Amino acid sequence: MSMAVSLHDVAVRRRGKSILGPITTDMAGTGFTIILGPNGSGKTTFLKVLHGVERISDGALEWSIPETEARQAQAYVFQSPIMLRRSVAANLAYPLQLEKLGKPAIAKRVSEWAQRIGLSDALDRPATRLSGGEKQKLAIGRALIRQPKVLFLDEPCANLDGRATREIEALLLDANQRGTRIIMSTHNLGQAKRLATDVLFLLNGRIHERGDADVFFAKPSGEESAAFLKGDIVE
Amino acid sequence: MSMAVSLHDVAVRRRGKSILGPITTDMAGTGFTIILGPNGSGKTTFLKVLHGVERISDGALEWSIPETEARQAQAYVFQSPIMLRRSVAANLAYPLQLEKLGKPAIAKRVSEWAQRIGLSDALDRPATRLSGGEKQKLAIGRALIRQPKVLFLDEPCANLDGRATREIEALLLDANQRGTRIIMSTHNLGQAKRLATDVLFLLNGRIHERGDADVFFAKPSGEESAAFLKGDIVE
Amino acid sequence: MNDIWSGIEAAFWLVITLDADLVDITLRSLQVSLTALIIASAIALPFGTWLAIRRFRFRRAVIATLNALMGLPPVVVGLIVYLLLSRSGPFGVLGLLFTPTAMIIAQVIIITPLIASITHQAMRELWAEYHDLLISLNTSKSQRIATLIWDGRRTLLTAALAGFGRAIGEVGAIMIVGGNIDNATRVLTTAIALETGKGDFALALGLGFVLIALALLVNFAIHALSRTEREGRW
Amino acid sequence: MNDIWSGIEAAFWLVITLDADLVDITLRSLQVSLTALIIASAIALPFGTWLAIRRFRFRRAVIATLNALMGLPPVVVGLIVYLLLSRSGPFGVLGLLFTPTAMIIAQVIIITPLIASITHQAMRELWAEYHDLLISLNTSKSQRIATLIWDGRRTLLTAALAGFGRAIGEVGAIMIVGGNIDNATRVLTTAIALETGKGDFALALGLGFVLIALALLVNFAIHALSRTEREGRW
Amino acid sequence: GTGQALRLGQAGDVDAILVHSKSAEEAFIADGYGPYRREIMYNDFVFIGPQDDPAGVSKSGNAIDVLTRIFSASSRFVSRGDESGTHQKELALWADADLDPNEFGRWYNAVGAGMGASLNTASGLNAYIMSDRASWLNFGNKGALSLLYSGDPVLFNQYAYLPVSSTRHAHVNVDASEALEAWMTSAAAQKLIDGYTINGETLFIFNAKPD
Ligand SMILES: Nc1ncnc2c1ncn2[C@@H]1O[C@H](COP(=O)(O)OP(=O)(O)OP(=O)(O)O)[C@@H](O)[C@H]1O
Ligand SMILES: Nc1ncnc2c1ncn2[C@@H]1O[C@H](COP(=O)(O)OP(=O)(O)OP(=O)(O)O)[C@@H](O)[C@H]1O
Ligand SMILES: [Mg+2]
Ligand SMILES: [Mg+2]
Repeated sequence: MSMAVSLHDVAVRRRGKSILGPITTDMAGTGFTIILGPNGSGKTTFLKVLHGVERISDGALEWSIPETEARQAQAYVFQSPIMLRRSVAANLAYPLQLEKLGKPAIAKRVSEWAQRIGLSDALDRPATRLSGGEKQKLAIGRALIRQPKVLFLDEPCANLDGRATREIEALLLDANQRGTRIIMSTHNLGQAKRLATDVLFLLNGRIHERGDADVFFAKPSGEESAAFLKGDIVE
Repeated sequence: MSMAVSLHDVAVRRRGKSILGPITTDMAGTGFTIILGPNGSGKTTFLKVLHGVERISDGALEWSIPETEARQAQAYVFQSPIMLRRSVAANLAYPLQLEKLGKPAIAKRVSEWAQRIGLSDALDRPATRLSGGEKQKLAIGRALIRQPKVLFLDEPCANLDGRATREIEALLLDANQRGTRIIMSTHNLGQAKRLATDVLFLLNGRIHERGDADVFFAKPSGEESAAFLKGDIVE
Repeated sequence: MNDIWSGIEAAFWLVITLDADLVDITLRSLQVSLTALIIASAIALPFGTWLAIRRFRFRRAVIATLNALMGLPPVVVGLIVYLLLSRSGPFGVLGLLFTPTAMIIAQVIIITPLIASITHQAMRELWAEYHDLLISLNTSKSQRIATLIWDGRRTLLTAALAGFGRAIGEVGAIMIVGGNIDNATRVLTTAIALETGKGDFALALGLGFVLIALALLVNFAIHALSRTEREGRW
Repeated sequence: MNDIWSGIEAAFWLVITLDADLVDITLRSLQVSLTALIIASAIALPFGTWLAIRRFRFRRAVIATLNALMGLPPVVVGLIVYLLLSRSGPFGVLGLLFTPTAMIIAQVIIITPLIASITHQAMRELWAEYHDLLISLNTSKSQRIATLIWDGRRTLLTAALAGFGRAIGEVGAIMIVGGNIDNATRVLTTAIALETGKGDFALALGLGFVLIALALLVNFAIHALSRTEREGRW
Repeated sequence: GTGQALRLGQAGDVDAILVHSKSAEEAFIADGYGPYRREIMYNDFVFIGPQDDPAGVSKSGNAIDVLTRIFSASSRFVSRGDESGTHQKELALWADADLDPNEFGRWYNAVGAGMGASLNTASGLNAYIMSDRASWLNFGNKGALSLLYSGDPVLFNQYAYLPVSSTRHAHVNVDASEALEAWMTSAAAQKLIDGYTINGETLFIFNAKPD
């Protein structure tokens, strides 16, 4: 079962200032969408709107399946990781506890995922005391542990070293291959090229360009996206 | 006047676990030192120890000038930016207010630096509502506004887009040329190569290798540093 | 000043000799206040937390009212409870007037708004931190409340202790609904009021110091217990 | 129940006719409690904040004691203040007994620990957030305290309102040090206690409802004022 | 109560006191806190109880009889229990009846409170209580209670005026205290006191001897 979402004239305004939209678009399929755009262009806001944690001021957003089901099947990795004030293990277990899984099943999944994200040694440590990169890994593990149908990631590798980045990328590609729809923002163009099946380029809160990854990276149609890819000034 | 710091058997332990050290080293001169190392290797802890915000469990740290003077002449950009619950302008003004500068002087410096970090349009916005990248830029501006003699930065460009990264790099190089000693951690090897005069490679809380940037990047002496530079597994 | 000294002396002798009456009223004080605290916390902690996570039309008005209710004059609470429980009142048949139960009811009414207000304030910060995550994980209202209370339990200590403090030191309401009946509803505070009325300030102060010592004891015990949890902030 | 209705009726008539006595004691209540609140806040806000930012040997003990002091029984506070201010006491020459000043002193003692405790709890979170930055900027102790109080002013509202609530509803202490003297130290709560003693429940309740209305008014006013600051969390 | 008033006088926090407990007053003077006591007026104590009067108090011949009937019926009784003038009077009466409240069962409630609060308790418990007439007549929460017995001369309750000694407390405002005493013993005061009625009942009888 694939989930699709369609946005119609969605806009977000805060304090009278428009920070996103109006955006009209569809996201379907099982691809790996990368959101690109300069700082403050609205990537985080766009991801949060899709996920339903950011209130929209205008327009409508609709999932192809009933809303409660849609929400249950999603997970999100926030730009600055949110740690529960508990141990690493308890953070990983939390989403499973919400689903009322049995204790042994939870323990098994937790140790499995701690392994995958490389935090097996840290299970008893308070999550709030982890290093920046460790927090990001934990947040990614906690999002993947429920095996979501749709996964949103907001610059998940910003604080990761080379090895961790590659390991996380492998995890994400693996999940994607198993059918998880991934929508992710990043400033790391190399990463974007490695992962994306399609790209969405945001500028000033609007979708400026959208297309298949190959095409976008080879020959961006807009001037601004081309400049952005070159790391140039984008106004 | 140049400031030097010497560490003698400095160690940091938390909950019985050693997370840094023992480290014995000197940092002098006016160079641009880049701290490298995998996630959890102790980069943040090391920077905080140097700056004096992390309590050391063992050993001694000494500045070449009296401590109060040394502390007054430093600034720090934290890995996850700490925003005062005030407007962007008030955040920039805060360090200057502490020094009891006159209002007009403050206003001038604030608008100047807002310009440099590209947040002129955001001066009245609450700092806590900025986007991830905007927060990082603000934190960097707030650190530079007092024109410190020593500047610590902990992955300051992790959430910045290409253009902002280059602009910040230019600001940092400029400050360094004017005599500010910079000690910065990053996971972006490209950035490290662009900026470093010397490199310090941390592993498991210890200094594993240290040397001039040219030499380090061209021919790292340790196996682990070589592997790290290739993005390989480092244990 | 002499009186204060003789008060301390009186407290000393009361405690040293383990005066039977004193033990009796002290235990009753503890029983009434701790029961009231438990009931009030069971109401106020979830309610205060709920207020922190819920946005609704009259939220600000509810919060302002709650804050105002912290100023409920104990005498008025006592009166209303008296009227409700009195023979001619709606709950008269229960025969609760002038029993410890009546005193507990009055204290619950007095301390619940206080605990709920402090809880609400403490939980707002934690909710701001957890908001996105808990919404993202599609938690139910009650799961959110439970998570916040659990992870914020250390900060909620102040709320509970403020409630306990207010309960253990309160006299106006329990005097009216309890009646300060010897061997039945006399507690430390009503005994203090009685001795004050008699002009026996030394004994009154002595009982007062016992009460303060009791409050200190309870607080230190709770702090010591919460310390056995591992150190540091989560 | 009838009594409660006649209480509401009494409150209605008292307010409608702007009864001169009522206006007088209401204003005195406000004056005493607000003055006590201002003085107590001036002590407790910096002190509670200081406790949040300072690590020292007996920190936990001080905090536990402060929390325990929230349970200071008003009657005991009243007694001690009485003994200190009494003619034969150390401050007798000041002639403060049975004046509003004496009542303010007693209330300050009662509400300062409450405000300080809540402040401490609220400021701990903010300090955890600001800690590294303020240390890094090499701020002085007083600059840290000032910054925390200013940036946390919205959360400190609850602390101040809890203190106000406790002060405005308090009767045990001010009865002893103020003496409930007509036209001099009679306030709403002591008047309520007086009417209760007379068994005039309607009037007592009426005054009680006026008091509650007053507390509501003050709270709504403060909330409205703090709302004029721009919306949202900082 | 009387005890607290005496304490205020001892400390010199008031210039004069008006109380009703002869033995305590005499001790106050013997200890030098006041130069003399002057009787001003008296009222009387009355027995209050449930309208249906289960102990049959209204049929009593004298105060002792009232207490004996309450004791025999073990009817609920509320005692001030605060060593006030009223409480001491009540204890003296029990002693006269050869009964010891310390041995009474749960029907005897020593509430340790002022007259008003005790009356509220009695009203809530529907119990017997001894009160001074003024408090009873002023009392608003009568509930099912009514006045059942009064009139025995042993129930008379003398109020006395005691100025606070100015040799002990130099700051005492003697002029004001004397002026008040003069007024309280004057014909004008007599008229006011004797003329003060509630529901047509006289509460106090002026008995100050003129200078
Ligand atoms: N609540 C708010 N009030 C006012 N402005 C807001 C609010 N939330 C976001 N903004 C502004 O909206 C713009 C878009 O923010 P958003 O976080 O979506 O950017 P982004 O693309 O994720 O940037 P970055 O790459 O820096 O993370 C920013 O300029 C931000 O300052
Ligand atoms: N207070 C603490 N208690 C326990 N462990 C801690 C504490 N602070 C840090 N650590 C641990 O010490 C190690 C070093 O942390 P540090 O933050 O210095 O790493 P880092 O090199 O900055 O990593 P990153 O690149 O992920 O930011 C980590 O494994 C971290 O979990
Ligand atoms: Mg973002
Ligand atoms: Mg780090």
